[in-house]
Amino acid sequence: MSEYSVIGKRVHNVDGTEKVTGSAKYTFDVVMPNMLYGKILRSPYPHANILKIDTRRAKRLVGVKAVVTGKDTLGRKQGIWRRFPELCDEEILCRAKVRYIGDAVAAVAAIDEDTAEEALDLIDVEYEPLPAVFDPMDAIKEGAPQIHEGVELNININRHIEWGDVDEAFEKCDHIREDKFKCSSQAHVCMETHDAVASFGHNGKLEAWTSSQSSYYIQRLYADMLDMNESDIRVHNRHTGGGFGSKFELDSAQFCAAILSQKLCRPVKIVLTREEEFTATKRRTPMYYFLKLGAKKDGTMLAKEVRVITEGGAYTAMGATALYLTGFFSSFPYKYPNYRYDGYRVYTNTATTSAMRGFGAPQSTFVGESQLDMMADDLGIDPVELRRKNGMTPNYEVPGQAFIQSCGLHQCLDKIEEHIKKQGKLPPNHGIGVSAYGFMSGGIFNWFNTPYAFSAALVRINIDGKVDVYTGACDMGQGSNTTLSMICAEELGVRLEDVRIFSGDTGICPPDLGAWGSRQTLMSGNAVKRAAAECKQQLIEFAAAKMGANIVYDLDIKDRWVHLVDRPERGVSYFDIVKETIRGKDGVAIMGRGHYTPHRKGMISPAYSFGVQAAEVEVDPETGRYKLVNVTTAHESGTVINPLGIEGQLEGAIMMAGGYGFCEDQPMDEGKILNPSIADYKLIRSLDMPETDILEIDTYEPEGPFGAKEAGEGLTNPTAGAIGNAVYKAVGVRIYDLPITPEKVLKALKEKEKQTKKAKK
Amino acid sequence: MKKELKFKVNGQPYDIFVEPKKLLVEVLRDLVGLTGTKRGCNSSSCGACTVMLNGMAVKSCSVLALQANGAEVVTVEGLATGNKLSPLQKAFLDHGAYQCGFCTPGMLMSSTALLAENPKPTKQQMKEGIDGNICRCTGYNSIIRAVTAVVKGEYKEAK
Amino acid sequence: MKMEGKFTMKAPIQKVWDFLLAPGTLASCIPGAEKMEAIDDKTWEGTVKQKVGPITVKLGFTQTLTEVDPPKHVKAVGRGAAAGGAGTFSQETIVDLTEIAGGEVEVAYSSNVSMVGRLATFGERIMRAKINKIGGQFTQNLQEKLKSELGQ
Amino acid sequence: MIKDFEHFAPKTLKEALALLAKYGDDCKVICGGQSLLILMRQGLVAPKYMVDIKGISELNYIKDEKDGLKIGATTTHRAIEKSPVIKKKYPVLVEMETRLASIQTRNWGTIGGNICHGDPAGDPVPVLIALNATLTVAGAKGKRSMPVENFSLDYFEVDLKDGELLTEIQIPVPPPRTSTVYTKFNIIESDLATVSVAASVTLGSGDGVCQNVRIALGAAAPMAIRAKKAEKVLKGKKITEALLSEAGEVAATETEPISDIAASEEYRRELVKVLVPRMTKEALARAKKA
Repeated sequence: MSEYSVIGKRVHNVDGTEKVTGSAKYTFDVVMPNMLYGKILRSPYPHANILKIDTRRAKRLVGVKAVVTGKDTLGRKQGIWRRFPELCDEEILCRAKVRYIGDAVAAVAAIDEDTAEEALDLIDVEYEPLPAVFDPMDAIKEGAPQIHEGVELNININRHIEWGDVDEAFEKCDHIREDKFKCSSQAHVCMETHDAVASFGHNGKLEAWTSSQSSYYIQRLYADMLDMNESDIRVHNRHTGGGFGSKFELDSAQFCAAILSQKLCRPVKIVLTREEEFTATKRRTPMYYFLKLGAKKDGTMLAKEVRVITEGGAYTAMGATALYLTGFFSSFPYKYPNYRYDGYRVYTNTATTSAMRGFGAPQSTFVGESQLDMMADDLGIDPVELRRKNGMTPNYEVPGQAFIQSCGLHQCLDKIEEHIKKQGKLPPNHGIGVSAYGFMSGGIFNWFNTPYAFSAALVRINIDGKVDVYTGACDMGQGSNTTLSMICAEELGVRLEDVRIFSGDTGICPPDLGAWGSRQTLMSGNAVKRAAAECKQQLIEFAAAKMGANIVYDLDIKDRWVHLVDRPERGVSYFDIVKETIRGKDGVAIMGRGHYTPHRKGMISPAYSFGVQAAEVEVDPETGRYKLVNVTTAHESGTVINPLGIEGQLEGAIMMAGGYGFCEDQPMDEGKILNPSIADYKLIRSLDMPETDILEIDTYEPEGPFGAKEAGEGLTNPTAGAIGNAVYKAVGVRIYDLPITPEKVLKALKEKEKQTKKAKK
Repeated sequence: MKKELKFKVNGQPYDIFVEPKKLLVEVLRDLVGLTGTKRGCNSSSCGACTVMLNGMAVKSCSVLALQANGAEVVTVEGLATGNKLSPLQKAFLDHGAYQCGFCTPGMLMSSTALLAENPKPTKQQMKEGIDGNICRCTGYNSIIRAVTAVVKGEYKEAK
Repeated sequence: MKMEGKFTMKAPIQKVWDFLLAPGTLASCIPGAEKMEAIDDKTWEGTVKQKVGPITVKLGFTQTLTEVDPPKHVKAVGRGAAAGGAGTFSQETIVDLTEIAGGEVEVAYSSNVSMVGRLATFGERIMRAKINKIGGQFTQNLQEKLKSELGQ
Repeated sequence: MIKDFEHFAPKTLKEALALLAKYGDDCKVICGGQSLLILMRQGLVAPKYMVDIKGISELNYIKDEKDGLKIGATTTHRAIEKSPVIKKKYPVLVEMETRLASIQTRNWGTIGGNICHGDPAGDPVPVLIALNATLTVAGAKGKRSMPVENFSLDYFEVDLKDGELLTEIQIPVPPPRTSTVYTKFNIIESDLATVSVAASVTLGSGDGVCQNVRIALGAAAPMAIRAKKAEKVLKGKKITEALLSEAGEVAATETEPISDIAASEEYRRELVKVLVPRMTKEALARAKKA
């Protein structure tokens, strides 16, 4: 580690001081001269035709400046799967039909929020309610209401993945298990709700500030929906109050603000209420899982067959990706020689399901790791041992799919085994459950159909030696601005405080696909590293000439010192070299460009990270209530750029993924989410948070910048499975549907008691 | 009908007229112009709007602005002195006790109020102290570590 | 929200039926019903006032008999909106009469109430509890009215 | 969105009562507002007039008197939680308060406001029932008092007539060898109760016989209730495991729980069956030590 002077140091985020002093400005805080406030009217029906919208009364309200409906739009449909026009199915402002409770039908701009809200009550919408369907298992049946015209059986998309000969392999198995599971929904609950300030000038150009994970996507989708040139749209990404997968699609706040602003040539700000955030933004995909797993007596897994039906909600969104990834990650992190996946995403009259941290993998990991423990039980093999026997290893090829270079799964298993042994005999009703996982470092897919490189960066060195990084990457709190600044500083041989970063402003930054799929450390990191390297090369060329060094010597820069690698004492000040290089280049600031697009890395991702988690629970067998006692994670993410950042990602993931296993859910009644507030949507708070321990494993990923890979989403995958397995270890009951509530545990305990009594008789 | 509201924010006296329906958070953000205080929910649940009112942590979205008449309010902007951060602010930085930062002003106000009331809280009391605040990023433990460091006196000279 | 139940009473089926179909019988069983006006022989209009703790809800509503199959089956559909745009609700009540041995009639009812809008979204916990209760009262009223009317 | 209203901030009870008499149904009383403001923000409650009693200092007190504890209605939860005399003599109130919502809410919210909100899942009422507390309300016509268990009438409805205000909570001095305990069951520690149980046990002298017992349940019916039949099972008897378990079973029959997003009706009954014996046993153990 000591070879690095910046990387591997515990540093606070580059924007930390602003955040702890309250001076960080979020879109939520943006106020502009002449600005209006917008509100959105939403459908109270899960499925209905819009017969008539009368906005006259609303327009007459004093203070209302504009009311728009679908008729004021170009009537285009948008979607993030742009390569497939049939999957671009969301109008945002509905013109003829609403498909879920929360679909937008009109928007108002007024002098303040209260007036805008009052105006919503004055818009008369005549609906013709249509039969609706809420469960994908019903929606897929013959005769179910059709949600999108021409989409048979409401099947939005299906995916198939297969390798080996699954049927033949099952015949050779000594033991086969078939199990059914159900994974629930989950809300992102970003602390800053979706919001946007859109400002059209009289020149017809749009400037927008929005809380987003991908300024480039928002810019491009705006261009699609408004029929504009990308370059006439500038999207700013200020501080972003969390994203977790919810903020890289064009949302109703962004779109409605733009439509209103276009009409008025005044800035319009829309901030979604918390209720809208719960009911009218995207959410995690609920899934029905049907698993078949076959093994030899010795624990060798021969075949796995997976069928999944997902609740798609009203539109495609990123749900198609979740469908694909849940299928791929169902094989993780094991070497199944034979594997088959069939997934169906089904439209329903519910809020759209899409990307959320982990992207289908928390679901597949919960069901897969639960079933694996059941298999271990059946075969009488220790669960850790079973995982070890089948776990992925470095340089493993997932047949026809992916190539895994670095992989520290086995070291993680060893560490977790050690951790469990150290706990010794547990008190009664305690149990430790294990769950292994892997995840990608950015996706290779390009369904967005971008002609640009996946990541790009510009680095500029100014006369004083200070460095500016320009990147389209977006920091939503995960700390990418810090990680990228560190990568730049390390590559250039300067200190972190020498680097200033400009990110997510499409007006000045080269396009980058943004912060999703755990892509920024590896992909944006590589782009920044290359851009910095290009700058460094210019400095070194100049320094070599100036120093008159023998041609056999290599030059490098470390901690602002340009020197001979083999004789580090021989060198010159970085600052001096910068000044002279700029003078020597006719006064042009030193600039470097870098980009990254994965090539020849399979179909999924250029790199994967791995880990194993052990969760300890204490169950009250009389009530089913259990307490999360401790969650210990052994994980590897290649070279650690900022240890403080990784700890934060890990502990934060446990809060979110623990919540997915423990308490978070979105129960519905006829398409209506019953808990659209933080009072009713249960989130883990500080008193509920388990103790967390981290066991760091060293690996090096050749594809990553300085050997780094993802450490963001993968950590969300294991916890629900580990909790389920822990509850089983503690009291011997298995819960097949998330979340694992005390009520379900108690019910299962009573059922078990009944069965035991029966067996005794 | 607007009514007079006289109060102090971060030591600065204000004398303004507000509509009775205005919540303290709205007055602080929109009329006083201090946007450090955030709003994250509509149900007094998230704690992002926490400020100190006469030394007590309260959720400023659940207090009528007029109820703060005559009171002293401290917001996150009032924690640092000039460019000198408070011990908790420093500890939050060093322990990575924030990520997206949206809950951070509320977290800081809750922990500041906690330590003002009880300079030596137990771990359980620290957890109780921030239990009214939701953080979706950090998982809370780093916040507890930051508060612990301050309690242990690691930031004493910063005072 | 669905409520179901049945009870039996000793009375000729036609008599039970006639009463059930008498103008306003079903509507007036709604707890808190204040004003009831018959528009025609199948439609009533009225207002309902309900207080749930600090929340006072005033609903204007219309109830229509949509299926009438004498003397066995009747379906009434109600629609309403709360004053102040707080929400709308719809309600569907089905009553089935069956003659059983001994001159008794079994009255089976099911009622489904759904709400949309602000009331439904926000006051979930409060409204749900209350609606359950209103549903219970509705069926109780129906039973009591029938029994008292038919002298039982 | 909150609709605007006229705001009055009376300084005395008398002024407040006069305002209430004047504006009747069109006005609402606000104190800490921790529950009311949520409903107002949601547009469910929109009073024309608001009588803000937060500043009435004559109702803000904790008095330890000969005949018991007196708490003024505008006393904050936090004041109760931090009161040394309550901690010493009525520790169950402190235990209850520390589990009530968050510190921020307790700092501004008041005991009177909580009781008047009439939430069946509220924390104070079951404990006050177990402590045999009395409430006093004042109106234009004078004052009246009632046992706390008679105050709640239905979901979020309490026995306050137009123009009346809750003024005081009185808790009698518990008999010797009495202990009162409280627990609430929920998934998230600081959340509202899925079910809560308060139990108070008074032991007879020396013989270990349960001389008196009061059991109160929260979130198990439209309002906090007393499980009187379950009390009967235990009263005057030497407590055994079998009796405790019977009391739990009986208590479950006294409930009228609903199914909602937090739990089903059946589960709530199961919880009552488990928690009633558990808390009674706990109270018993503490009473023995007292």
